[in-house]
Amino acid sequence: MNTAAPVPAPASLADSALPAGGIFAALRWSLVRDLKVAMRSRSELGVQLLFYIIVVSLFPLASNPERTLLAAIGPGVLWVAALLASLLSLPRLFAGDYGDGTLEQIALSPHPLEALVSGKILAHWLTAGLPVTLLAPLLGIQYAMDGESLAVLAAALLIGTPILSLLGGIGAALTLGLRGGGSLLALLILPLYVPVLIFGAGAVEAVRAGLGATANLSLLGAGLLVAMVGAPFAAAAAVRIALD
Amino acid sequence: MLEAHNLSAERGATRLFSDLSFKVGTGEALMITGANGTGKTTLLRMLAGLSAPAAGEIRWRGQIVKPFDPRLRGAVAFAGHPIALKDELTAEENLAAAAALSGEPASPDAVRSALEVVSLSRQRSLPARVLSQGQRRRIGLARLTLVRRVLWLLDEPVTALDAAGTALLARLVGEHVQTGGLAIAATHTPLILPQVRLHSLALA
Amino acid sequence: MAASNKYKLSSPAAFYPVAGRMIPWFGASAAVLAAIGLWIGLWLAPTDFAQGDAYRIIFIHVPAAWMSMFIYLVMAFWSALGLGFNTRLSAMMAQSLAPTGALMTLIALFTGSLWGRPTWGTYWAWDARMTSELILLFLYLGIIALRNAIDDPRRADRACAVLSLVGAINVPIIYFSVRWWNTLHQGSSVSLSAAPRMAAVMLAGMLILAFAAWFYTIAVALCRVRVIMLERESGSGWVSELFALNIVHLKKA
Amino acid sequence: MEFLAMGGYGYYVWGSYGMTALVLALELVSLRARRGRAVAHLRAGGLDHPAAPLAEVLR
Repeated sequence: MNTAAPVPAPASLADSALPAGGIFAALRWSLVRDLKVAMRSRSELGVQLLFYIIVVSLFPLASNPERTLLAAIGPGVLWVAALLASLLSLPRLFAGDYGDGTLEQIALSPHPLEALVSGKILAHWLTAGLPVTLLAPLLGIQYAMDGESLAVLAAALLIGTPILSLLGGIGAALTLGLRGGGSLLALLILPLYVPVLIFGAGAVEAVRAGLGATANLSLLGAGLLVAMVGAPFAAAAAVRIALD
Repeated sequence: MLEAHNLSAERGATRLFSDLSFKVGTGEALMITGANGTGKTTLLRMLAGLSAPAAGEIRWRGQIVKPFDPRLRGAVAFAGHPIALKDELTAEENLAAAAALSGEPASPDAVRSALEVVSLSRQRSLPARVLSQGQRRRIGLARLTLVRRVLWLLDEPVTALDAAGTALLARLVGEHVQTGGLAIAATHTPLILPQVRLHSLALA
Repeated sequence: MAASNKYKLSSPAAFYPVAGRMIPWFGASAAVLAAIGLWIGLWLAPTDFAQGDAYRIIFIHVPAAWMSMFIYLVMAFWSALGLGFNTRLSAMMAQSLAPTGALMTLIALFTGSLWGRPTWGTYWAWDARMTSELILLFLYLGIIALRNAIDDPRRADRACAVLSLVGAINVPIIYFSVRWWNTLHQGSSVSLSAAPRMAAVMLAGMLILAFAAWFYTIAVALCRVRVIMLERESGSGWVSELFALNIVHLKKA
Repeated sequence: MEFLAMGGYGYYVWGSYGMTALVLALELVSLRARRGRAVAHLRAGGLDHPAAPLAEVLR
């Protein structure tokens, strides 16, 4: 029928050695794979970005679009909408893999699960957080925000949205396969988003009040570093718990 | 050498099985049979290190292994239910990803020859979404030949396979076991494995 | 293996009777301390010249606020123990504390707003501490919701443990960021901490009531952990043995 | 009765203490009810699903 099957010499890896390339190979694997999968369903990304635009455009309709009022609520609206957009796209992080059985293979890989999860979270940020960060200043113009606050808004979002993906990753893993996953995820994660919201929106407020946003941005930066170190471990633990 | 000592498992408050002990040495295969809901899949997932037993312990090469133990992760190839394929990726991309995930990236022609073994080379660049259950099961087999692992854990490997597929499965498992591998399968229809020391375990 | 650790306190079977014996002691001391505390708060403490008698609400509000934070940390402690050593009992202790912690937060919130009405003229003034209490309530409700969403007790224990540990790390960050946000916008004029200067008798009243609340929490948590054991260990021998005895006893009476 | 008036703030003070007592009482009552359900469930043989045949349960 076909040539004799190549008889695989059953060599197993040295018992607990990390495979070649260590954590960066693992991070790159899940990053590239998740981006490829995301690109194959690009329309879904577009819809989630549209969600952000629509939510932001709703608020002026709900209040009188008088410029000074809009400028005052602008940062808050753009930030809360960024939180909701991140929340909306979190199920994509693990639920697909959980459903089709690939999450088991990822958890059973000799590569460290923490690095594989970090790659997935980075892919989520690139497809959800980054587009929102690039879009927010454009929408800020709708809110009569001046150039300087738009710049600070973009900077705060650039530092803040990765934290949203990192914390969100923990919540997404905890609620894998549960009933009412979406709203449960919101209840679990939004309280943890509060500090990011406060310092993120606060940065723009501080600039408008002339205080300068360095304090807020540096606190956000510190938050990002802590989240980058801690969140992958919590998310990996949550994945293992979900697979039990 | 994989040993299980008085394993027991629970689902909710009901006990699935208890005090289960068996040994599988290199060059041996174990067929686990039993009606639905007797815990075949639960047992396989425990051996793979995905879930912890309610009681008892599992030893791999003489050492006790806990869930997600690195030693076990380096040695196990787990073919569970459903087959781990991303619908968006093509058959070739799925296999290449699986090989890289296993820590030993495979060259494109190694992937192609693996697909050839399971006679799916024509479907090489089709997204997994459009493949039939039988074809997806064959990609699972191709992954077993590509990702070299000592311990094969197969959950209902025969489902959706046609006669040729089942014969191919039996041949691959036979060759794997004869060249010093181990294989444990949970299955309803027993696999005919010539010249292989076969144990069987029925879960009541 | 099961018989030997039956008498080790960490096994539910051994802990069930021990908890049963401790409950009346904690319940009684909670009642006594509460009586003393209330007597101080409502009778002994002098009327405050600025807020009149409205300030007496702090004798309930402040201990409840302390307890809501303290119970969360104790819950995180038991969760860490349960996650680290895989002991079912510590996970059950964490599970038994969550509802009482949420209730303490609720008490802190509505006593705070009832106290805010006469002092600032509104039931809710986005005061730093009250806002943080509100977020703490969401954290509690998140854990309780996650607990109810997962059927398998083992996964529920471990998932809630991870969530309460992540939450415990975030609680100080939330309190700091809310305080920062509050001072940035309202300054410290509108803040609950502008309570009247702390006469010794008031501090004593609050401390006594805080301990009363703590003993109450222990008593309720022990009661609840026993019920959780009955719910979860119904399969194991010691529960049916426990109730088989009761049934026989009932028949004889 | 001056004690009850609480210097005119009676509504707020007694409101707070009353609500607290109510909430704690509710917690104790619900705990007792939960224990009752658990014990009844055990007495009924401790099966997860009711022992009665499904038809009877669905009626």
